[in-house]
Amino acid sequence: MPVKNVYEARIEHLQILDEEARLDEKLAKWPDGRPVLTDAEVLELYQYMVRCRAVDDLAFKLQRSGRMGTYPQNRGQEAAAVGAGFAAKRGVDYLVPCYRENAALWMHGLPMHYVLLHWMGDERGNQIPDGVCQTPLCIPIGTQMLHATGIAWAFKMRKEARVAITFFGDGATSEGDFHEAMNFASAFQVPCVFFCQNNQWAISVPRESQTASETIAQKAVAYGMPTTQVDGNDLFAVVRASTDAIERARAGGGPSFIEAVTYRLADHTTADDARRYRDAKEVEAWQKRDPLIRLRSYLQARKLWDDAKQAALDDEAKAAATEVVRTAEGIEAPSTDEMFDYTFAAPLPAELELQKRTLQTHSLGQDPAQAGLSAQQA
Amino acid sequence: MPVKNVYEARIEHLQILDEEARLDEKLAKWPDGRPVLTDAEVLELYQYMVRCRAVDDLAFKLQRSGRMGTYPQNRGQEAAAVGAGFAAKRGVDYLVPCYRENAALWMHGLPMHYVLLHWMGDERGNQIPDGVCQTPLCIPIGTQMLHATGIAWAFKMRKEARVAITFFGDGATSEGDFHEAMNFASAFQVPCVFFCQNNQWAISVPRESQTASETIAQKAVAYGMPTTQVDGNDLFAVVRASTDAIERARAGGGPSFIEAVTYRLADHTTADDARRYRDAKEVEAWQKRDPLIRLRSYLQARKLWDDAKQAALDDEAKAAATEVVRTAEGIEAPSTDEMFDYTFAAPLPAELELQKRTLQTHSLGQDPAQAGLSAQQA
Amino acid sequence: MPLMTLVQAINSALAQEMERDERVVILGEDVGLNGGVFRVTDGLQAKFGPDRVIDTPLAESGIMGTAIGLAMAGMRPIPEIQFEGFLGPAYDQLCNHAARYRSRTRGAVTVPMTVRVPWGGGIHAPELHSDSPETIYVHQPGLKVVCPSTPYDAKGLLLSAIRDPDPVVFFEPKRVYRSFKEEVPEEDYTIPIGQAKVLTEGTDLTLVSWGSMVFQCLEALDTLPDDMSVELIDMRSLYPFDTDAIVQSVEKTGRCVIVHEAPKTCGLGAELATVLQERCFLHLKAPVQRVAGFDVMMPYYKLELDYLPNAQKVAQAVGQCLAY
Amino acid sequence: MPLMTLVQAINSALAQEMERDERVVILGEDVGLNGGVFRVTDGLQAKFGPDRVIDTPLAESGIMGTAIGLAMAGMRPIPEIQFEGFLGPAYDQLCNHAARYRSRTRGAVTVPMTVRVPWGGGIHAPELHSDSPETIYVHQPGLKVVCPSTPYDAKGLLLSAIRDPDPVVFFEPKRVYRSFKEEVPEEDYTIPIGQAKVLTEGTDLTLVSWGSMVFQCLEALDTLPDDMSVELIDMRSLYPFDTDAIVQSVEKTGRCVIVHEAPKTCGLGAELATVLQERCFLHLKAPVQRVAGFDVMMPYYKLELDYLPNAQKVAQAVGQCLAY
Ligand SMILES: Cc1ncc(C[n+]2csc(CCOP(=O)(O)OP(=O)(O)O)c2C)c(N)n1
Ligand SMILES: Cc1ncc(C[n+]2csc(CCOP(=O)(O)OP(=O)(O)O)c2C)c(N)n1
Ligand SMILES: [Mg+2]
Ligand SMILES: [Mg+2]
Repeated sequence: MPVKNVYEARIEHLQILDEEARLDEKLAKWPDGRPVLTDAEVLELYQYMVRCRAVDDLAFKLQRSGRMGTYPQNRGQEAAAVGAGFAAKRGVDYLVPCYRENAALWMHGLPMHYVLLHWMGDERGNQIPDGVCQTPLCIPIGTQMLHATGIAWAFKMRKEARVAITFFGDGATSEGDFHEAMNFASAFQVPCVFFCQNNQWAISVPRESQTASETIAQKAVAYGMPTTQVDGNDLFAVVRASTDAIERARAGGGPSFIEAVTYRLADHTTADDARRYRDAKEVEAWQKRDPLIRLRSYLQARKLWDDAKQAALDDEAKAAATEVVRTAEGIEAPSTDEMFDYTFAAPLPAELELQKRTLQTHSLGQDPAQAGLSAQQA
Repeated sequence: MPVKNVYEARIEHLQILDEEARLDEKLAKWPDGRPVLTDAEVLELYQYMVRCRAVDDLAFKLQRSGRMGTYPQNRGQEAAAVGAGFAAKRGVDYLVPCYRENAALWMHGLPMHYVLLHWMGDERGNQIPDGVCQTPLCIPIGTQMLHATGIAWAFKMRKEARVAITFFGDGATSEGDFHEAMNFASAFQVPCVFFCQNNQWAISVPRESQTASETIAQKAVAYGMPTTQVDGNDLFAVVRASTDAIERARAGGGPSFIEAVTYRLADHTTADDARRYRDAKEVEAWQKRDPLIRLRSYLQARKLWDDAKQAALDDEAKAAATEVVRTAEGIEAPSTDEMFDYTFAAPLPAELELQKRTLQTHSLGQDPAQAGLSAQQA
Repeated sequence: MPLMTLVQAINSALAQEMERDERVVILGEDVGLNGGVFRVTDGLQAKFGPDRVIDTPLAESGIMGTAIGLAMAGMRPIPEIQFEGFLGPAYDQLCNHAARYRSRTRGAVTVPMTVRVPWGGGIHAPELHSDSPETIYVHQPGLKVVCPSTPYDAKGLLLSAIRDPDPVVFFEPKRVYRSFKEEVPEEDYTIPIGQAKVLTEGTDLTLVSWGSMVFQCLEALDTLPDDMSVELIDMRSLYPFDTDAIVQSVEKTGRCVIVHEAPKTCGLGAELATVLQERCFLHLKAPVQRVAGFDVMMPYYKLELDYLPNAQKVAQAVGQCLAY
Repeated sequence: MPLMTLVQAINSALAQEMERDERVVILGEDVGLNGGVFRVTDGLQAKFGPDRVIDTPLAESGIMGTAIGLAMAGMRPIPEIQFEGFLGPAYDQLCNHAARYRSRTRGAVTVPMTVRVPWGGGIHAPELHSDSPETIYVHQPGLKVVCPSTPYDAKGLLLSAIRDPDPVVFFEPKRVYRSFKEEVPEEDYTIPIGQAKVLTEGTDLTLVSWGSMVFQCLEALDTLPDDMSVELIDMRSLYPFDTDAIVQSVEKTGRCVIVHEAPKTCGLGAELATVLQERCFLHLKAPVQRVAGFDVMMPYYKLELDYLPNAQKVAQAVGQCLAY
């Protein structure tokens, strides 16, 4: 047969809790009948999302009042972050984030004020505590997936039943490093999950202009990697797909790709004004699909939630957020020494030690003895 | 429907002249009944391939006798190069090669000795003559496809009915730049054809280790780009697929991808010894699929060719190859000036002019006046 | 003459050249409808259309590499890299391809393009948004590198860069994008690449800088005693740089302090200092001094002002160099 | 003690350290069955298996970036980049990530890895196979850079590099990979990063170099009149470099010539010259001189010997510097 098919691919889209908050009962259960999420879990995750949003809102205000630098809001993407975070095992699996999945980082043990500290221009916000398995926020787009691949590879080499999960946006899939990370991960079958938050925009560039592919999910076809598209504002779908991918990886089944279709409800960052480039109507339509609203409707319909509970939660969340900010702002300013001390492990090279001690780069301003000038010259 | 298909892809493999040199009569004709290749064309291309192989063989010997540096043989891949070169319009379409498609470059007007000159360590081998539409051989792997995309983009901007076709190996598809070139080409629908010579090896790394995808062709799925796999040792299949892709691009249909499945019959380069890493049996099997043998069988079966003609052609090809070598070797050594003169368009920056004139970088060795030293200092 | 900020001057040069030369196209991330994250290309897409002011996918090597192709095929592309830190992914295309095509094809294939890059620290930006990587591009044969510090120079140098037959890296000191306005002619004018500018004349010491550090130097001058006569030179072009200008000045003053943001070790300051000791050896009354960034990662913004040279450090170095 | 070439010494260090430390893995293009295109990793895959000596896909950023991940997760990866020219695509991962992780996480995340890179010209290789890009990595805070010129130094420095808690770029002067053998101990020994080596002592002039240029310097010494007493220093480590060694020498000799392959402008020679004029100003009897590559693209091989500094040029510079 001179024309024959040598390959076929099909991309599925998974939705369990639809826009009207109706649950697909069948998909909400694993094949063995266990629920993908128990009521208690849904309740817990919902409250978590609300608390995260409260910090997000407050962070925005902090920036506006000049108490923090640029900040990228997570608003609208909480179900994706929380769902993936829930699917990964805290203290075991490794999170390799971008900057729009605060909720997952916090769930996995990063003190909440760390993220604020980062955006306050303080590296100590990246000083991941011992036992917290994650890398710091990554500002250069698309670069961290290679690190995730390497981390997962180390797990495989050491035969540890651990998985790395890395987060990135739709825009990040255009970078060459994304391609190389996907290819390495698949070629070496490492336990890595690639979780794309397709929030439809990369600053001002819409998803359709970013790439001509019909879906982001199909990019994994290039690497022969299992891939799926999920409704990223549907907590159930995210948890199910992420759990599938993570547990397959843990069991030695190699990497997977997940495209979570979601939306960035806020500006790109506080330095951005999205009204310049996107339609109010589009934003409005997505407001209605806000994952918090959807989950609340679901819980209320199931009588697990009511307005009074919500009011109490909102108050509590606001208070907690204020406390997070207080903690971040209460940390004393970093000392200049920090700038030097972490350039290399101690001891520092002599020249750097001299720069640190004298806070000078010009040799006349440096300690004469150290600068190699004899007394007579100094 | 909570699980729905959002995308489907299918990769076809095209073969017209099979391993036994049997022609698929139907596919050997375009839908309108015209032949993909007339007998005269097949004869011409066959002779061309033989002549190219003669130069290739001689180049190998040149290296072995110390008259040339490292050289990458094209042996076994002539049908792919000649077929794609034939499909592109000389003087109109732009070739953006790697280093294993000499035949295509020569067909499009590059004097044959240029390629030898290049491998003799002489930049003048890259000094593409006016009117020859191609870029020079590209040694850094995977980098030239972006240039092809840019060239094609310029054609589109200026509304010229021209196409860029870029060649690269299976290994090159692993580089990030490949990904970015494919994505840009598709996002902007530029008239560019990506022609991958999958010769099964990237130096010592076999195709299966290079990437976990079942085919190379499916990599184009990531960009929503039309893609096909062809038997790269089948001149008819290569011409048909390339013509399709090039003419679609010319008509405004955007970029395409072609995976030509072929085999590197020789070592990677003259600096390589493939016996270290690949099985003699594998090579033997592919020897039988040598595109020159297949085409000759076809022509002989059709009584268009015989042993006498072959003997005459071999003699002629050898003589011509010797002439090409003579031309390359007859070119006088480059002058040191060349090193400087093409760093920038004239006039050179003063410091560079000084380096050129004095052939020195140390200021004491440079012309004192120019070096800014007063007479008394010099 | 209208008053313009650096941003406005660059925008005006771009608009003017696009008007004049239809081969000029702008491409980069968010340069279109959004006008660039610093609004440098504001309004240009509305004026010239999305085929000439092009929002690209998020891929710097892609931007640089396709710009090379465009240039090879006769266009005059102006790729924008959103922040200097993101030149990293484009390093290979810029240094190993754009810079070399003319030489490796002995003039047959050339790459006339201008790479615009917001550059330098001091704006409270996140990581990799405040670096000063000029040295590595100056070190790369085949590239020209400019870094104007004022609106007037920016327009004149940008027009030269776009019309240059070779690739030019155009660094824009973002810290002074909007910090002041000055008179900038509406009409077309160019400033030749390779010429420094003497900002203040002096006889005792030569102060050399570029980019936003020029303003730290100016501030330092204000704090110096009146009897110190300092000549301040803004390099403006980093490759080729104006050897004559600094040599002439140092032959006169015998002392020199060089100020730059980039880490000290192997910064461009080292090259300038070396050239000065090579060419003005017998004139030098003190070692050429550098006031530069420390040899550490550009810190996040809480410490960025501790990292960056400032007027006080410059003044101190000047004082010590004069006292040597 | 066995006699070894540079290639053998590196191979022996790799084998020894893989034996000693199971966290060590090698990854790169063709490093496995093929033993690397220079056979530096020959036999290692046979010995340690394909899970520790790993052939990767053809992607340098991928090699560097996954090596970073491996290092972060507790391994001690040794990525090989096949030729220094192909560091280009890995530039971003190396300089913007590997070099910065310790600092940006205040020590929480570190990247102990050794990037092995065949380096330099003189072997008649194709384009982008003969560059000398050390300066840009020396300029990058957070990286250590070494470039041994002899088998003995190579083994000792490589073992130091692998055990270093931070990323080290290990440049291997391929021109002398096999040019001679010397005695190299079988046992484990290290040479501290940051120490230069005095090859010949002298009192009239200090000659400073690294990599294969050291041998051009040695050759030059042979041609000099007997009454010229030259001290030759092999830097070995390029960052941190041994300031004390060169300062002490130049305080004694008062004259210095620095020799390197990389283009002159903004090469490491400029940094060393600047440090010398800063620190030995009153001792200098002549300007510090550089004999370096020209500020042009490393030419294809017909002209590479015209590009590269050689013994004759070095001798001439030494003579002129002494006559100053
Ligand atoms: C390598 C690099 N290039 C450019 C930027 C500037 N930049 C910051 S965020 C962004 C868009 C990111 O889009 P996406 O990946 O979709 O993530 P999102 O912000 O939408 O979550 C850009 C271009 C960057 N940070 N890094
Ligand atoms: C960027 C880069 N990395 C590494 C190399 C070294 N190298 C030269 S050819 C080659 C293999 C290329 O394989 P492929 O793309 O399949 O082309 P082929 O040689 O098989 O035609 C490698 C690794 C290079 N030239 N460029
Ligand atoms: Mg996005
Ligand atoms: Mg191949």
